Amino acid sequence: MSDLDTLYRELILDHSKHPQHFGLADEEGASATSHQRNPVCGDEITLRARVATDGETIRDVTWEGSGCSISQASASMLSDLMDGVTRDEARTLIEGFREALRSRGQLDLDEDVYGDAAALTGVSKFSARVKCAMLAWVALEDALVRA
Amino acid sequence: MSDLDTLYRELILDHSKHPQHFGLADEEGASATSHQRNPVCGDEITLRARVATDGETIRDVTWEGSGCSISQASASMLSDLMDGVTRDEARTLIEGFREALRSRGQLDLDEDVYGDAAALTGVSKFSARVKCAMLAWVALEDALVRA
Amino acid sequence: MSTANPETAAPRLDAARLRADFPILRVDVNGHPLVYLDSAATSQKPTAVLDAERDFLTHANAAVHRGAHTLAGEATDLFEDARATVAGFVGAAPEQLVWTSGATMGLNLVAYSIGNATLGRAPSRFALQPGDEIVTTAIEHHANLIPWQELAARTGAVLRHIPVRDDGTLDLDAAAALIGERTRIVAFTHVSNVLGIVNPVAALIALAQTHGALTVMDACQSAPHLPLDLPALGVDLAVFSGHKMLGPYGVGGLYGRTDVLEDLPPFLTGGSMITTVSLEAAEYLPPPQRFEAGTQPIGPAIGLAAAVQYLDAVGLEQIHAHEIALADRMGEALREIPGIRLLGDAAGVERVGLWSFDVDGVHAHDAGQYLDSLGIAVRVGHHCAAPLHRRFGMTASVRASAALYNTDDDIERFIDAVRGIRPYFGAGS
Amino acid sequence: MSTANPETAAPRLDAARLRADFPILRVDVNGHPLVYLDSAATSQKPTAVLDAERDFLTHANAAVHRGAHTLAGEATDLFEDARATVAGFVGAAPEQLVWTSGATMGLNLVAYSIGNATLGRAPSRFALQPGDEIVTTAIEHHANLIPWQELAARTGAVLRHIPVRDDGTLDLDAAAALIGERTRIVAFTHVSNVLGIVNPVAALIALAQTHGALTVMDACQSAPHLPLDLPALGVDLAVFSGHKMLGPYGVGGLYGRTDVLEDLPPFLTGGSMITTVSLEAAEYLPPPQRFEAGTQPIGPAIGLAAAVQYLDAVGLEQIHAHEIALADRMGEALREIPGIRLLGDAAGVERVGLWSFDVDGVHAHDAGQYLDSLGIAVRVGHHCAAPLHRRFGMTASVRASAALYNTDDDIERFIDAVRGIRPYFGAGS
Ligand SMILES: Cc1ncc(COP(=O)(O)O)c(C=O)c1O
Ligand SMILES: Cc1ncc(COP(=O)(O)O)c(C=O)c1O
Repeated sequence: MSDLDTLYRELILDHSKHPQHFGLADEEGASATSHQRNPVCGDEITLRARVATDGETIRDVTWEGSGCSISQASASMLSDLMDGVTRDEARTLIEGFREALRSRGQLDLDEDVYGDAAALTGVSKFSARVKCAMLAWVALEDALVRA
Repeated sequence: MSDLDTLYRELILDHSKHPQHFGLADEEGASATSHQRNPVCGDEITLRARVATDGETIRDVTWEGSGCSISQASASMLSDLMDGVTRDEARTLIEGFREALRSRGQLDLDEDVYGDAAALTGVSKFSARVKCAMLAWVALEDALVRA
Repeated sequence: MSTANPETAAPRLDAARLRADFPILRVDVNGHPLVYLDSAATSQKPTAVLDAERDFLTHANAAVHRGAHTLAGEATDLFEDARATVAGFVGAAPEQLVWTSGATMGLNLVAYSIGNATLGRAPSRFALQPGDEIVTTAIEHHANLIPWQELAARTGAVLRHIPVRDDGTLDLDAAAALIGERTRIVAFTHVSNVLGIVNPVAALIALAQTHGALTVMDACQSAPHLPLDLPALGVDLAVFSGHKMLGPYGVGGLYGRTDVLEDLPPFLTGGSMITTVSLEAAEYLPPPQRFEAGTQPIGPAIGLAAAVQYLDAVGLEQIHAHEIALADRMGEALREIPGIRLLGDAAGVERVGLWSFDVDGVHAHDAGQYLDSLGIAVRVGHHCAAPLHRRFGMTASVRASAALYNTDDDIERFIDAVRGIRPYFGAGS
Repeated sequence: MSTANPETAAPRLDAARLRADFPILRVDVNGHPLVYLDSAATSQKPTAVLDAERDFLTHANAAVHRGAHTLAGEATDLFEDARATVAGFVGAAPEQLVWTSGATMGLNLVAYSIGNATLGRAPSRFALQPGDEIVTTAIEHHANLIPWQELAARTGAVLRHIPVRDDGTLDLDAAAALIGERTRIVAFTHVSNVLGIVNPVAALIALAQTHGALTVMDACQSAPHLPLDLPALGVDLAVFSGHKMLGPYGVGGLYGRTDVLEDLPPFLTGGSMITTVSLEAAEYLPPPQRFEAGTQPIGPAIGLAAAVQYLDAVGLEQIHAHEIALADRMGEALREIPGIRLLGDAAGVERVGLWSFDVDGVHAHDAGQYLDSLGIAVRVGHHCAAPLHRRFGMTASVRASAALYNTDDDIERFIDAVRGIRPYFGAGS
C-alpha cells in the first residue's frame, strides 16, 4: 500500500463521501454546540452533542461543516463512535486519539476501541494533516465542557 | 610603522594633548555654533565658526568637547586649517576629507592641502573611527550653513 | 492564449543549469525527485547565499556599529555593503533601505509609525484624523490588511477596499471613485500571491498622488520575479522579504523615499537608533538607523545581499521571461483539465509564474496531498488571503508557484499529476 | 578577593577543547591570534549551529504551518521541535515561548501589547491608567528603557527608576519604597551588560508580586551564562537574544507565563496569527501564535535550538563556574593596574565573566584601539547604557566580556595588553 493509500483508506473516502450524523439535531435537553475552524485552510465544523438525562451518557453527536476528506471522515467516524459512551470514556478516547495522532507514526489506534476511526491512524505520519483529523474531536471536547 | 602607529601619529597625539583653538570664542558678528555627538560612545563637540564681514572668509573656528584622541586632534587640526579660507574652499576641503576618510584606505589626504590634518589619512583604514575624525568637520559644515 | 508581456523577448535562462546551485532540489520526496512549486511561500536558497552567511560568521562575525575592534569594523563594512547592494537591487540609495525582519514587520513598522505620529508622540505630516481614509484592496495578503485594520481602529480612520473584478484584476474605475480628498494612505500589493497578476501600480500611485496620499507597496511577490526600480516607480514606501527572494529567513527590507522616511517617527525603540538617552527621554537618529532598534539580522542581511547578487547575475529580465513561459504553459494545460478552475485567469495581463486553482469535488488539502505523494510541493489553503478566497466563493485553493530554478520538465510533471487528482478521489465519477 | 558564589564548586570546563568548535577563533587579527572578549555584544557560533541551519536549508526548507507537502511538514516539525528545545532550556513549556527577532523586539512586543490593551483595542487586565507607574532601573540597556518611556508617554503612565549604588548593586531599599500600589509593571535586567553583576531578581519579583505588578526580565546577559528556570523564578515575562547565546542573528525568545500571554493582546499583525479574517476585522489565535505574525525566522530558530543544545551539553553550571574563574582573575589583575577603575566592583556578589572599566587619561576608544592592535577584541562606548555611564560620571568605558570559549591564556594576554595602554598614550606620565 502506498503512503498515500495508508492515509486515504477506502473507509476514509467512504465516510467523507457519505458522512454519518451530518446535519445538526435540534437543541434539546442538555446539549451543547461547538464551532471549530482550521485557520490555515478555513475548514470549519459545527458539532452538537447531547447528554442523556443521567448527565453522563452521550446520546447523540451531530455535525455539519466543510473541509477536506480527512476532517469530514473524522467527524463522521467520531459521531459513530461516541453514541452511548460516557463523558469520562469520551474524554479518554479523545486523549488517546490526540496522543496517537501526534505520535508522528509511533502509536496506532486500536480498532477494537476506535472502530472505523482507527483508520485515521495513518494521519499521524502526515503532521500537516493532524489538525484536520482533530477538528471534530476538539469540537466534541469543547462541547462536552458545556453540555 | 605598525598599523597602530599610522593611526596614532605623533602629530595626532600632540594635537590631542595640546588642542588648538580650544574654548569657544564669544559670539560676535556672523558666527554660528554646532553641536555634534557620536551616538555610539557619547563623544561630543561644540564648534563655533565666525565669518568675516565680507560674508565669505572664515575668520576663526573655536571648539570644545570631549572624546577620543582622534576626535580631539581632528577638531584641533580643522580649526588650524580653516582660519582664513572661504566658505567655498571650506566646503571643498570638507568634501575631500569625507571622501578620503570613507575610502577604506584607498585615498590619501594631501599634506600641502590639509596641513597637519593630513596625518588623519590613516583613520580611513579604521572604519569604526571615521565618525570620530569626522565629528568636528560635520560640525563646521553644519555651522557654515547658518553663519 | 499567451500572456501579453513586453519582456517575453528576453532569452530564456537555463533553469536546469541553475538547479545545480540549489542543493535542496536534489532531494527525493516520497520516492520522486522533488518538484518545488511553492516558491511564493518561500524560495529555496542557492549555495552562494549559504556560503556568504557562513563565511561571515566564521571570519568576521561581530556586532556592527558598536565596536572599535577589527572584526567589528569588518562586520560593519560588510553589513553596510549589504545594505547598498540590496538597496541597489531595487534602484534605491543605501540610506533609503531599512532592514526589517520581513515584509510583515515592514508593513507593521509603517502602520505603527503612523499610529505614533497620530498619537502625538512625534508631530508629523503623517498623523491621521478620525474620518481620514486608508485605502487597500480586496486581494491583499493579511500582512497588508490587518495592520491597516488595527491602525484604523486605533486612530478612528476609515478603511476602504478597492474591489477586484471576476477575472482577478483590480477595478481601477472603482479605485478612482474611492481615492479622494479624505484618502491619506493607499496600500496595495504589486503582485498578488494568489492571482499572480502584476497590478497596475503606476496607475494606483498616480491616483494617490493626485490626492496627496501616501503610497505603500507590498513587493514580496515582485522583487524576486521582475526588474524593480522603486524610485522610478514613484512609490513612497515598499516592503519585501528576504526568504522569498533566495535569501535567508529573518531579514527583509523597507524602502522609503528619503523625505518620507525622514518624517516618520520611530517604531521599535532600543539600542543603536538613538542620539542621546537619559532616564526620562531619548532622541533618535535619522533614517535608516531610526527604524533599526537593537542588533540587526547581520548574517541574514549579508546572505540577502548574496541572494540579490545571484538574481542580478542571472538577470531579472531573463527570470521574468522564463517564469512567464512557465506560467503560460501551466495556464494552457490547466484550462484543459476537466474540473479545474483557475483563479484570476484574466486575458492580456502581465503575470508572474504562479496559478491558484480549484479542483471540482476535491478539497484543496486532498489535492495537495495527492501531488505531494508524487513529489510535487504546492501550497494549499487560503494563502493568507482569506477575503480574496471568499470573494471568489471558496475557502481554499491549490497554488503552484514557480521560480527561476523550475524547468519545463517540472511543469510537465506537475500537469500530469494534476490530471490524476480527480480520478484518485473518484470526483466527478 | 574572590567572588562569592555557590556554583564555584562545579568542575571547570576545558575551554581550549571547546575552541575547536568555533572556527572564527582561529583567525588572526593584526598579526595576533584573536582574543575575543566581546561576547556580551554578540557571541561566536559553533560549527554545530552553522551546520544545523545549513542542513535544514539544504534538506527540509519550506514555509511552516502552511503547507500540506512533505517538506512543509518536516520544516514544521523541526521548527516546533526547536521551540520545545529552546523553551526547555529556560525551563518552560513550548507554548510559553514566543519567537521574536531578538530581545529588543521582545521588549517592544510587551510594551506595545500593553499599549494596545490600554488604547482599548482589546480589553485586558494589563490596560494602564494615567498615573499608573512603570518601574525600571537606572542600569538598564536602552532596549529595556526606551520602550517603557514611549509606553508611558503614550498612555500617561509614570516611569520611575530603581537607583544603583556606587558599587553597582541595585538599591533594594529604594526599590521597596518605589514599588507600591500604583506600580503596574516592574522591568529589570537579570545581569547588567555593563556591570556583570547578577541582580537580586527574586527579591524584585517578590516585591512586584506583593503589589500585583507585572514583572518583565531582560535575560540577554544571563541566558548564555547561568542555569535558568524561568517558571521557578516566578517572573511573568522574560526576553533573550539568540545571537548572544551562540545562536544565529535574527531570532530571540519571549518567555511568558501561560495566563499572562493569554491576556496580552496582539502586537504585530499579519499572516499565521489569525483564526478568521474579513476585509473589516480579524480574530486572533491563542499564544504563542498570536504574537508570531508572518513568516518566522525558521532557519535561525533551528540554529538557536542547536545552540542551546550545545550550551546544555557543556553544562550551564560548568560554564558559569568557568566564567566566574575568568572574571575573578580579570578583576584581581585589573585592580592592580594603575589608572584602571572598575565599574560595579561590589564585593560578595554573583557575577558573570565581564568587566567594564575606565582608563585614566585615555579615552575608551583609544584604549580599545590599542587592545585591538594586539588582537584583543573588546567593546568601547556606552554599551547602549548611557544613563548608567552618566550615573558613574563617564560617557564611555572599555568592556571585556568572556564566554565559555575563553581560556586562561586569553585573559593573561588581555591583562598584559591593558598594562600597555597608558604608557602607549603617555597617560599619567
Ligand atoms: C542587557 C541587554 N538587553 C538587551 C539587549 C538588546 O539585545 P538585541 O540587540 O539582541 O535586541 C542587549 C544587547 O545589546 C543587552 O546586553
Ligand atoms: C504578497 C505577500 N505579502 C506579504 C507576505 C508576508 O511576508 P512574510 O511572511 O515574509 O512577512 C507574503 C508572504 O507570505 C506575501 O506573499
